[in-house]
Amino acid sequence: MTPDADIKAMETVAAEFAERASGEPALVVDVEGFEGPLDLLLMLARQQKVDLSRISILALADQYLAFIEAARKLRLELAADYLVMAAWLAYLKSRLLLPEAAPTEGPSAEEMANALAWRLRRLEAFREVASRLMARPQLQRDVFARGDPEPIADIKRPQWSATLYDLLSAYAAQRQRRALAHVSVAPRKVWSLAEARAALERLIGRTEDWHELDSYLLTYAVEPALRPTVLASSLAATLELVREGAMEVHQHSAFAPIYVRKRHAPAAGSAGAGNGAPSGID
Amino acid sequence: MTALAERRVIPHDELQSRSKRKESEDRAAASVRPEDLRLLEALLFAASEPLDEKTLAARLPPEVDLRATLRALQNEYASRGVNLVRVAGKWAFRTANDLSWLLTKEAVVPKKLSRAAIETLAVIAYHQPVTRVEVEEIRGVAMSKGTFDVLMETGWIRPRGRRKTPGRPITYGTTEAFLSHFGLESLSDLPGLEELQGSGLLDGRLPPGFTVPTPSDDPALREDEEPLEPGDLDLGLAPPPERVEE
Amino acid sequence: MTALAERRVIPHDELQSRSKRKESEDRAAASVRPEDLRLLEALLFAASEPLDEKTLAARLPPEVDLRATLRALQNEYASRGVNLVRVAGKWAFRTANDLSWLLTKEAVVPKKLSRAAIETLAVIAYHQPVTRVEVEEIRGVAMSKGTFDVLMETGWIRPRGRRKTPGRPITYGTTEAFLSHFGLESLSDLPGLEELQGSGLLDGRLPPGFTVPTPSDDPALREDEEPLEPGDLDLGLAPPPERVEE
Repeated sequence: MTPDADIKAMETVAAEFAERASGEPALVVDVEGFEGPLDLLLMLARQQKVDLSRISILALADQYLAFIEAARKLRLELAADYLVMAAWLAYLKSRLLLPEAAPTEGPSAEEMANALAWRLRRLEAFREVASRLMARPQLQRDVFARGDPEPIADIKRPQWSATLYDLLSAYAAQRQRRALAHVSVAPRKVWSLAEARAALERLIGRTEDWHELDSYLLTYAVEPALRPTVLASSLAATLELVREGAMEVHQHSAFAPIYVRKRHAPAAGSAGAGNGAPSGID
Repeated sequence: MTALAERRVIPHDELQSRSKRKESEDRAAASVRPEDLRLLEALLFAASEPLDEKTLAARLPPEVDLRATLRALQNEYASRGVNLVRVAGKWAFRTANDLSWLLTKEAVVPKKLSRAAIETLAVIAYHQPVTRVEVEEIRGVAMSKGTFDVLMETGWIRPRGRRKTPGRPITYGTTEAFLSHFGLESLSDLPGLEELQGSGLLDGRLPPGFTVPTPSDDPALREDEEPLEPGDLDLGLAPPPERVEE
Repeated sequence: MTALAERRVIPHDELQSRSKRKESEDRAAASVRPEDLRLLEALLFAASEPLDEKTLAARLPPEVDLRATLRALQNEYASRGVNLVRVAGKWAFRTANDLSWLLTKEAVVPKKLSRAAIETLAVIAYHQPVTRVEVEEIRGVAMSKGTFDVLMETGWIRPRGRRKTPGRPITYGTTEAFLSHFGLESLSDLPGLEELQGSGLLDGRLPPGFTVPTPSDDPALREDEEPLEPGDLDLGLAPPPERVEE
């Protein structure tokens, strides 16, 4: 496919996407009706019309990024997860295209691509069994129990029925109602990097190195006007995590990129290198 | 169960053997297609109420000889544990008369608590000891007498004392029956704020200062409570409505 | 129809004639008393919920050979419009699979499950016990509270324990109502389970020791699970044991 044709195709997909989502009341395309970035990737992968185990992740990343561009052109508001995935695919693409300089810590680009393909296969497998399950004869839809049962004696039932779940949800619901009646929470505009990372972790699993990725996340997932705020608040959050020993951070010189990564448990063995790096910034 | 016998259109010997039944089946089979018996059987089994012939005819394929099929089915089931009977001109499967002993004991009919009742109960459980006015404050709505009576009837709440404030309002708490119904070992097993949020029952966006009390049903009165008078004590069992309101 | 055949203990020809049915009846009758068949028939017909063998045995005279009688009854009904099936290890009469077209009027139009809910249900069913985070990891999306609530409301999933990992997340599994709804005798009858296991997509990703290749709704906890505390227990759907039977 020529790049132009590719963009065209993606615009079609994006339009279709918008249509599928148009039944949704919210501005956000995701959540109830649509099934997230992996779902979208699966849909794109099927367009390659090859076995999922032989899918080209590079081509898939291109398609996905083209889709995001097309969606932006259509001013389609995408849920944050889609943008996080875009950031990650852009990162993965850059690593796939450049020869790996030296064996780095953590998974290689190829391993990451394979992991993604594996996840897509797994999602598809669950889809398949889900539809087979739903195709089974279902009670009171396909097969029926006695419609007018006669009471049987030794089944004891309490006179008043209410489950603990009823009780707790009733409690929570009314407290919540009253609480929100007093305070209205404005929809949040700031999306922190920590949230982006949490979303990414859900999407692609744990990642060893965040530092490079963050710049992609900023580009894709964050409103341009908010970038400085987000960067600042996320740095603050990071320092807190460092203090708690959950993260490591270092910077080679003033204004140089800040390197951040998860602190390994001592047993993991790979903590040594990280500990050696000076962790003082500020 | 004698009423049931009267309802039967075709009398038959209750103790007719299985082999006799087969003979009658054979007779019926002459004019009735086995597949039609299956359809009729399934329809009557799944129906939530007795069906009249008009309804049955409308649901079955047009070529079915309904009368003959009904009769054949009735014959087939005549000697069984379940009979096909005619009730007020409509058809239904019913347990055979002589087996009513199998199903004799009355099953208790479950009643579902109203939403208002369960909400009130929840507030009492978490905030006890709590007065009626306090419940209303927390819930933001007045409590109806009906709701309250129902809760007393469940035996899950009880008056436990009086608050030492003007008007000396009665304080309420939960009972042991409450714990055992909801499978709680003690009241402190009720989930707190974090647990409620963790389970998604409360969402994360709560105003600062929002708390969920740590409930206790310790029967010992609190400092701001005084004991009920002997006259109040029966309130829990049979609350004269006008006194509960006070 | 293949699904139906799987559920039957004794395979049989769907189009078996009525006379053939009588033959098998005769064979069964050798070891089974007709009166016992009547009793069992009446008991199972009267209930809409599946009954377990213990409950049945308790209701029947002690000398009844329950297994043999059940099998004979299942045989008798195999070719009829109503079948005796085994779901979730219990016994129930259900209309025959091939007659759903006839019974559309009886169908309770269920709340249509969203795709998210269906997929989540499948992940829980095939991968249980499974935590919420694991479900999200497989599906690549956060589980919305709505989806989760809808599934809890169906009564098909339940919290079953806590995983012995940091944060002690709650593990989820399916219920008996799930098996009963989908007409499954046990989880090993889940369609496509073997292929899914063979594909290796069920293992991996989880730290060693936490792989769960075979789904199990055995209420006994796994090694990596610990019990819910009383407070959590009913958080989900929570039928106290005696209510499960209703």
